Amino acid sequence: MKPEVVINHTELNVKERKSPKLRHWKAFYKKFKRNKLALVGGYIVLFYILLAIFAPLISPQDPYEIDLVNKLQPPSAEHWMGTDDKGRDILSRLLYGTRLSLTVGFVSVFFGAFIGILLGLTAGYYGKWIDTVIMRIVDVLLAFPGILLALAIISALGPSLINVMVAVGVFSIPMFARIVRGSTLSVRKLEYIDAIRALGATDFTIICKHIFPNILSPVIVQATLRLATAILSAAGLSFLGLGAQPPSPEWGAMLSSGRDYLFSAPHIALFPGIAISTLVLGFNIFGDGLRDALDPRMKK
Amino acid sequence: MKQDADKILEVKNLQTHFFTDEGTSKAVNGISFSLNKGETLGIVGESGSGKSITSLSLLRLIPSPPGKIAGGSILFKGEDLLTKSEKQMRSIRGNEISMIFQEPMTSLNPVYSAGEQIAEAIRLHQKLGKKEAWDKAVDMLRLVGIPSPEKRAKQEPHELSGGMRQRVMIAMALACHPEVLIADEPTTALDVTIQAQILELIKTLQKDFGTAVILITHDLGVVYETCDRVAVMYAGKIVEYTLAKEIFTNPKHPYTIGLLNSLPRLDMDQEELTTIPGTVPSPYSMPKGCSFAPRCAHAKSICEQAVPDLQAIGPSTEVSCWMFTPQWEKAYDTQEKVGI
Amino acid sequence: MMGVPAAEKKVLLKVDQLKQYFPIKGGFFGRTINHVKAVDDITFDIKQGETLSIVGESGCGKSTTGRAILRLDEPTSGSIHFQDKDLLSLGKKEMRRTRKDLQVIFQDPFASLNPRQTIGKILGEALAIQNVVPKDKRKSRIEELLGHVGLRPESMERYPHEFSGGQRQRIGIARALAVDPKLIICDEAVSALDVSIQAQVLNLLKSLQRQFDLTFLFISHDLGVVRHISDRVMVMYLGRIVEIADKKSIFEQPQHPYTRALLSAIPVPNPVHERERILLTGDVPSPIDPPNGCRFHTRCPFVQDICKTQLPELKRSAQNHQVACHVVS
Amino acid sequence: GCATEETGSKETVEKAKEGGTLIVARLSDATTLDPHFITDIPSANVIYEKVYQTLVVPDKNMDPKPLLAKEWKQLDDVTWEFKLQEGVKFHDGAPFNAEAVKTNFDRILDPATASPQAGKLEMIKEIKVIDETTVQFKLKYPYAPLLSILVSNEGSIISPKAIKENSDKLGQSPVGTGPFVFKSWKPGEEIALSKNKDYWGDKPKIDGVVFKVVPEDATRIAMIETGEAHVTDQVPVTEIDRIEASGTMDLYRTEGLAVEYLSFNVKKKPFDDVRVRKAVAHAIEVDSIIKGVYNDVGTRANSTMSPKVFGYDPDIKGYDYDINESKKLLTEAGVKDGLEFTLTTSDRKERINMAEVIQSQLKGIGIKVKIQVLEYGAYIDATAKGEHQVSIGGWGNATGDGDYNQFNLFNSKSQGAAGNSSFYSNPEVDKLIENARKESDGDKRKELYSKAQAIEREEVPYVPIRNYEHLAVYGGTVKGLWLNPANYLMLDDVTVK
Amino acid sequence: MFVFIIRRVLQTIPVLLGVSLVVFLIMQMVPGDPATLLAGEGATKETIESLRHELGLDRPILYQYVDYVLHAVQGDFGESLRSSRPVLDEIMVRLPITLELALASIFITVVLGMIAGIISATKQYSAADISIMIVALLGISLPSFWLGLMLIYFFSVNLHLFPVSGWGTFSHMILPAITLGAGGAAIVARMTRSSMLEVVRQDYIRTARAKGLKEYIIIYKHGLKNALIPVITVVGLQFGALLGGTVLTESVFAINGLGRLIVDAIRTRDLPMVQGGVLIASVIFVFMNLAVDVLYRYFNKRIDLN
Ligand SMILES: Nc1ncnc2c1ncn2[C@@H]1O[C@H](COP(=O)(O)OP(=O)(O)OP(=O)(O)O)[C@@H](O)[C@H]1O
Ligand SMILES: Nc1ncnc2c1ncn2[C@@H]1O[C@H](COP(=O)(O)OP(=O)(O)OP(=O)(O)O)[C@@H](O)[C@H]1O
Ligand SMILES: [Mg+2]
Ligand SMILES: [Mg+2]
Repeated sequence: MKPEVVINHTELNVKERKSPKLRHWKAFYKKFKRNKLALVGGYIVLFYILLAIFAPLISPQDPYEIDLVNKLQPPSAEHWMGTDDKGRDILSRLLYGTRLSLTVGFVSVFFGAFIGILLGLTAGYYGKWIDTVIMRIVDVLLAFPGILLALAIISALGPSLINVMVAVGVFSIPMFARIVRGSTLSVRKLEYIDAIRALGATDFTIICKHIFPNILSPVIVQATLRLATAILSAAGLSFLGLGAQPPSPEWGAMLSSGRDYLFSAPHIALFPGIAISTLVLGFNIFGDGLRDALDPRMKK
Repeated sequence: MKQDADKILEVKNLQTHFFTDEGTSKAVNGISFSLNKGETLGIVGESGSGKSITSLSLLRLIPSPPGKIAGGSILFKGEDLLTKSEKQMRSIRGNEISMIFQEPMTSLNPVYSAGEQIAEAIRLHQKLGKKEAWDKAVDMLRLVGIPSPEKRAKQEPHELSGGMRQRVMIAMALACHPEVLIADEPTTALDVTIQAQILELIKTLQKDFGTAVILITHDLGVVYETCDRVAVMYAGKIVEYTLAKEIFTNPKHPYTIGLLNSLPRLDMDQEELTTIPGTVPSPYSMPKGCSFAPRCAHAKSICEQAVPDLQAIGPSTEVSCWMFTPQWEKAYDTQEKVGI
Repeated sequence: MMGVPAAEKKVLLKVDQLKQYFPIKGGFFGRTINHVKAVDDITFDIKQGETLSIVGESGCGKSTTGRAILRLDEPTSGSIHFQDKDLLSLGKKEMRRTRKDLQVIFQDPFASLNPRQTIGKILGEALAIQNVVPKDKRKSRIEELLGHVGLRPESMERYPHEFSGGQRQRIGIARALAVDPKLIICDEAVSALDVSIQAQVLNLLKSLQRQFDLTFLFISHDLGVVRHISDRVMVMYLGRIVEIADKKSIFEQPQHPYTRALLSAIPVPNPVHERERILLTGDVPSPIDPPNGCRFHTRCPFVQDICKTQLPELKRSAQNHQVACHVVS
Repeated sequence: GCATEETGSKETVEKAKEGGTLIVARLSDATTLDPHFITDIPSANVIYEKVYQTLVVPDKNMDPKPLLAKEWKQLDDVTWEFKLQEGVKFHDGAPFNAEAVKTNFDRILDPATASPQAGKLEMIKEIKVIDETTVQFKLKYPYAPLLSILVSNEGSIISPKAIKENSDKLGQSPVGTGPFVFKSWKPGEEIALSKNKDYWGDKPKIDGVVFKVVPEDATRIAMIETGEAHVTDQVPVTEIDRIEASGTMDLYRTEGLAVEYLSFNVKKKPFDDVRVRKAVAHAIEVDSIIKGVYNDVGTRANSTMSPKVFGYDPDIKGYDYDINESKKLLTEAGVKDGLEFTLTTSDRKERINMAEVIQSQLKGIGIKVKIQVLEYGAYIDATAKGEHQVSIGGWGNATGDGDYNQFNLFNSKSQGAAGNSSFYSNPEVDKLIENARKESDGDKRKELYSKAQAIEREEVPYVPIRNYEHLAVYGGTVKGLWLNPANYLMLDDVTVK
Repeated sequence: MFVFIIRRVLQTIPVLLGVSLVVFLIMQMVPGDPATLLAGEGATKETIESLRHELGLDRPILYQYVDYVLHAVQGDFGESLRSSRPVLDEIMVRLPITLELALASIFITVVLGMIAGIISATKQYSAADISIMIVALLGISLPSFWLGLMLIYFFSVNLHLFPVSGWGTFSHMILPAITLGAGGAAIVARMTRSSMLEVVRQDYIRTARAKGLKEYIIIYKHGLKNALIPVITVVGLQFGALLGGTVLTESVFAINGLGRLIVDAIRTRDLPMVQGGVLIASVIFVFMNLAVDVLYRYFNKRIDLN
């Protein structure tokens, strides 16, 4: 390997630099911005996050207000997306549901990532039998069909949004553990890790300060992609009747309640379906864009 | 340089640019040289000086986008390769002009056996059957000194050592008896003892087939031992173009001199090496004048204002430096030099 | 260097019968079925203030030796005495403290700095880990260090990718210097650099050595560089030392056939110095199954029967010159 | 079943076409086909009055009619005598006679058999064979609803030969006397029956029946729509409009025997206070639940017994929707600062919907309801252990007799898993229920049940919500189908084109 | 290679033990008692108790587990608590169906995904590329049960092209396989595309060009085989996800598969059935992964077998 990037020291002016961190992010953003599709994904995600934050302000109606007289209304001026089987305003429910679905996504992925990272870092850094044991445990998790794991967890703990998050989180652990372990193995081989070890740093310092930040970008990418999966999984669990507790307007639950009216009142399933799909789509292309922007090899 | 009837390849003012987000990188910025039948031309220069891009340009293999041959001409046996169709180029590549790449480890396809990869080129250009091509491939392996070539031909690259892989590359390149062989740092990744074997091999084969060779390297020692003529590149340009022996006894360009002085010598003890201060300029922000001027101890203001042309200053020597021009005497000294 | 008799100098590091075998897992239960004998029983020492170079072909165990000394990998057996302390018997904590005296500079200037830390952070961390200077003085110490390696103080705020290869290597050197080490292991510290930059770094290393009375273990495969920087040279082949001698002695009277081939293989841009080249045939055998007897016998032009069965010992052949060869001795 | 009576009768007039296989799409597979071990109606539905027959059979109003028994009379308080049909043969050729009847009841009562249904027949002391076609049931104590037990699935008569030869296999391959012969069972997929060519009565008009397992509601309906299946008897109420609008599907509706209710755990605060229970009962607008959640499938329930069940008292009414009364009661009970409770339900869609509507109704008077949906197994567990505060439950009735409701839901002995999820206990009610069991005079029994129901209404351990109505969807080619009130598909007269 | 396979097979033993222990523990934790559920409505305490005894549920928990494992090792997975049929028999009825479904979907996943991916990669930034990638993204984002019901609605109910439910014939397989395979196909398409684009940048592709080979030979001969390596891994992982996904698809299309069996068994707390089902599913998963690894190693010789 030979130096490719040769920057003339003298040309870099001290004045024009502010915070080095900031420039780092700016460069990243510049690269990311160039990927139009990824940007669209980012905007979709941002859009939903805003919806979630401002749901109470922009919801036209009370999402919980049951009005059995006006149930199953098709979209109209009053109910832009119609009403559901209990006469609740679907738009309002969707808006409130954004919070739940995003929370499910974020919390479960965070949970899965946290444990996955912990396992992956330990396995990758220490290697040997620790690695073997951890990876076998991960294998068990992986071999255990995910939906069954979820079923089991939810049967054990009762169906609630929190348990859905736990369940969905648990089955993203193996993914994270594997990715983190892989990256840890490759980062651990880097010379600067040896250099810092040669300086006498403790394992803890090395893992936290040097390995962790450098495995973060694949983890972030994986997390955005996992977010999409998590939202879909939660919806799948709702379909099996294991999801959020009524009357909470979780999207998967809404979608699944709409399946009874798939033929008679398709709008009930359609709108949550579109919401899920677009959000998942958003996360997916956002994640892809992140990957490209964070991947040094993809600089073009 | 004097006109030569044996001239097989002539490059004139070749320019290859990369259009990237950071800007335009003039990786090869107007270079001219020529190659005679059977001779070996060395191209030396530091990393990033444009050696590989030059060689890839010759075969029109520049990754595009972002790269593009922006100008000049490449006359191969009198015809300009830049005007040829892609199909015509394909019949030239691997057949009349072949190439050995810098990285023997990654330049072979990991999923096909060595023999297959050699035979592929033979079948393509010599229209031989599967069997004949294979036999020929085995012959080629034997020729490049691989023991028990029948067995080795069936092995895949990962089963071969670095030296052997490079020999497979050479066999592949020479399989169709090309008239020009471009070897891009064929030994950089190898150990000295293996390097010696490979260079020896190229020399022998060159003699046997009468192939003209362009040998790209950053090792001046290799040039000295293998080449007839040499072009020294700096920042996308040829700064000195001369006979190989000449460059060691009588270097002209300040950069060439600096380079030679930077080398730790095996024949004498030095307490301190002479260095060239500073670093190579970024390809995205080349100085206006001579690209070596910021590091040149002799630079005058003229050096920073205009790019010197490559000019003949002797029967077989061309240099691109204001020092060897009539303007030099009139030019003013520049301000103090920058260090690192 | 030759001016001071070697005997008068204190031995700083003594490596004794060092072996480093890397297990190869296999078989039904992932048992160890074989070993890569990366370093196989080597003994040498380094004296205070000198530069010992290790040369040899790729994979012969140069880096492994360096890493074993630093205990970046735990050696299989042998002992390493540093200033009369047996490094291999030190506890984890004590070893961390001792690391202050042993530093390393790696080959790859791009991989050896954490891309996410500024130069200031990198150096600051080095100071913090060994707590060599109090917190409030660290900044000025970093500036001082950068000065030693010829970088400007402003560099502190920059990230590694903003530097050229040569500059990065200087940062690596500054980091190694930060803890006032006694011994620095330079593993191919200049191999990745262009010649013009390489010369700058070599000069820097030499001047720092003089300035701080440093001891270098210099690993390289570039004999030109080795000749320039070393006091003594150790030639390795397939995990073993084949020759170890003073620089002058080894370059002028190489004894081992491998050393001779190695020296002759270097292309030299020197019109007056024509040499006869000893061309070797074949490739380096695998360290998993090294050949019996002399490791070099498969490629040796002077091979004899004894070489195929008996491992030659490292024997003194002249003052400050040891060689392991049946034919020569 | 007055509403749809025509469906059945009209078709019998028309000359029905014979042949063809009826395909029934159903939610789940049977667990076993041994009537002595079956504990759920969906399993029983496969064989009941199809492969197996009972001594007496209920008609559309759940009145017992002769089947394998030609006639019967009660000799005294504890002795019943049955005259059996002659010339009936089991599918395996064994003759049907008094001995066969005895063998069956002996088997179910034998502790070694470990039949989960043994408890229901626990009052039988002995079966006495009088002659080939006469059999006597001797009871331990007077038990009036005996016939209602005999009409139900547990009363199915299995071939004595099969019982003797391979009792263990009966769960997989039933052998009875019915109009259909068991053909095959692919677990999880389908069960096939074929026409019994030697049937002793009127032979069925179709060649066979296949029960296919199709768990997804929408898929089942789609199958009827495309003609892939002919009938499904598990119809989501949400599909009614679509089915009725469809040209290819028809809907069959019949009143059922089951009821749905809210059950208070009277052992737990604040529902140990009858005023709180009453307050909640007053605050639930039942009619809007039946219309809004159930699409008017089923009727408002006044008691935890459906009107079709013996012992139902039409004079007993449910609580009015009266918010003021409700508030007043709450104040009296001292829970002015807002009542809060958890409503537990199983994961059945309609029940969840009901829970949501109740939640919204109670919110109107400031009662905060938290809904807890439990997966069925967990739900059963929670309610059986009394971990719930209020739950939504339902009680089926396979016999059509009031005892089945009263004893299981209200008797102290039935607390928990046996049915009394309110953990209600009132010695007076216990006594009434137990006496009604023994009373053989129908009118007196009714009186006893009326008394019990009146007390139960006052003490409100349950808030009755809905009387079931059973639905079946069938394709246009199917004629002559009916469901009995216990939700059994009756196929005697069915034809498929 | 052989030793590698044997070793991996042996390594599955602790994994399977782990799986069975997890299943067992979870089923112990899950509220709900199989005996109560089996006894049905209105069962008395006595009935339930005797049923518990009958089913052996009154034995100490550890004893139950060890007993189970000891029997399972001998191939005896016990009897279903519910149907009292041997668990293995019940599983063997469903296993082929689920495997067929999974394989059909994997087929769709691989064929559709790779073709789309290759077209996309070779025509980078063309209209075809962009539309394929958009469809692929949609494929990932559609909840599979929704897709399934929609397919039924359009292709079965409206167009009468395919049967709504069941299994056995080719036409039965199409909709479920698409439902199950769509997400995977999308992932594979994207993976193939990026992997192809990555491979095309490799040095050996340049070597192939320097030989004068035609572009399509370069892509298909030199590119594809190498690009497949990461795709195989994805397909392997996808197969795992697919096994989990069968539950929903089987339920929508009324396919009598293993997924549904397990879910039903969980709902009825039929422990031996859950154990057996999950173990078999895990075995399939593990072996599928092994197959993937073997393939991976076959394609990627650079990986040391050790
Ligand atoms: N794909 C590319 N995109 C942008 N710039 C490129 C690309 N390839 C090469 N360059 C630039 O072209 C210049 C010349 O590169 P080239 O590979 O020819 O150098 P070289 O002399 O062969 O160096 P080395 O000794 O390291 O092989 C460099 O500045 C490099 O940054
Ligand atoms: N961690 C390890 N596990 C297994 N084998 C190893 C390990 N580290 C090094 N080796 C092997 O040990 C041998 C010696 O390696 P080492 O890195 O010491 O060689 P080197 O002389 O430094 O070569 P180079 O000049 O290429 O750096 C090689 O065959 C290498 O493959
Ligand atoms: Mg190059
Ligand atoms: Mg090394």
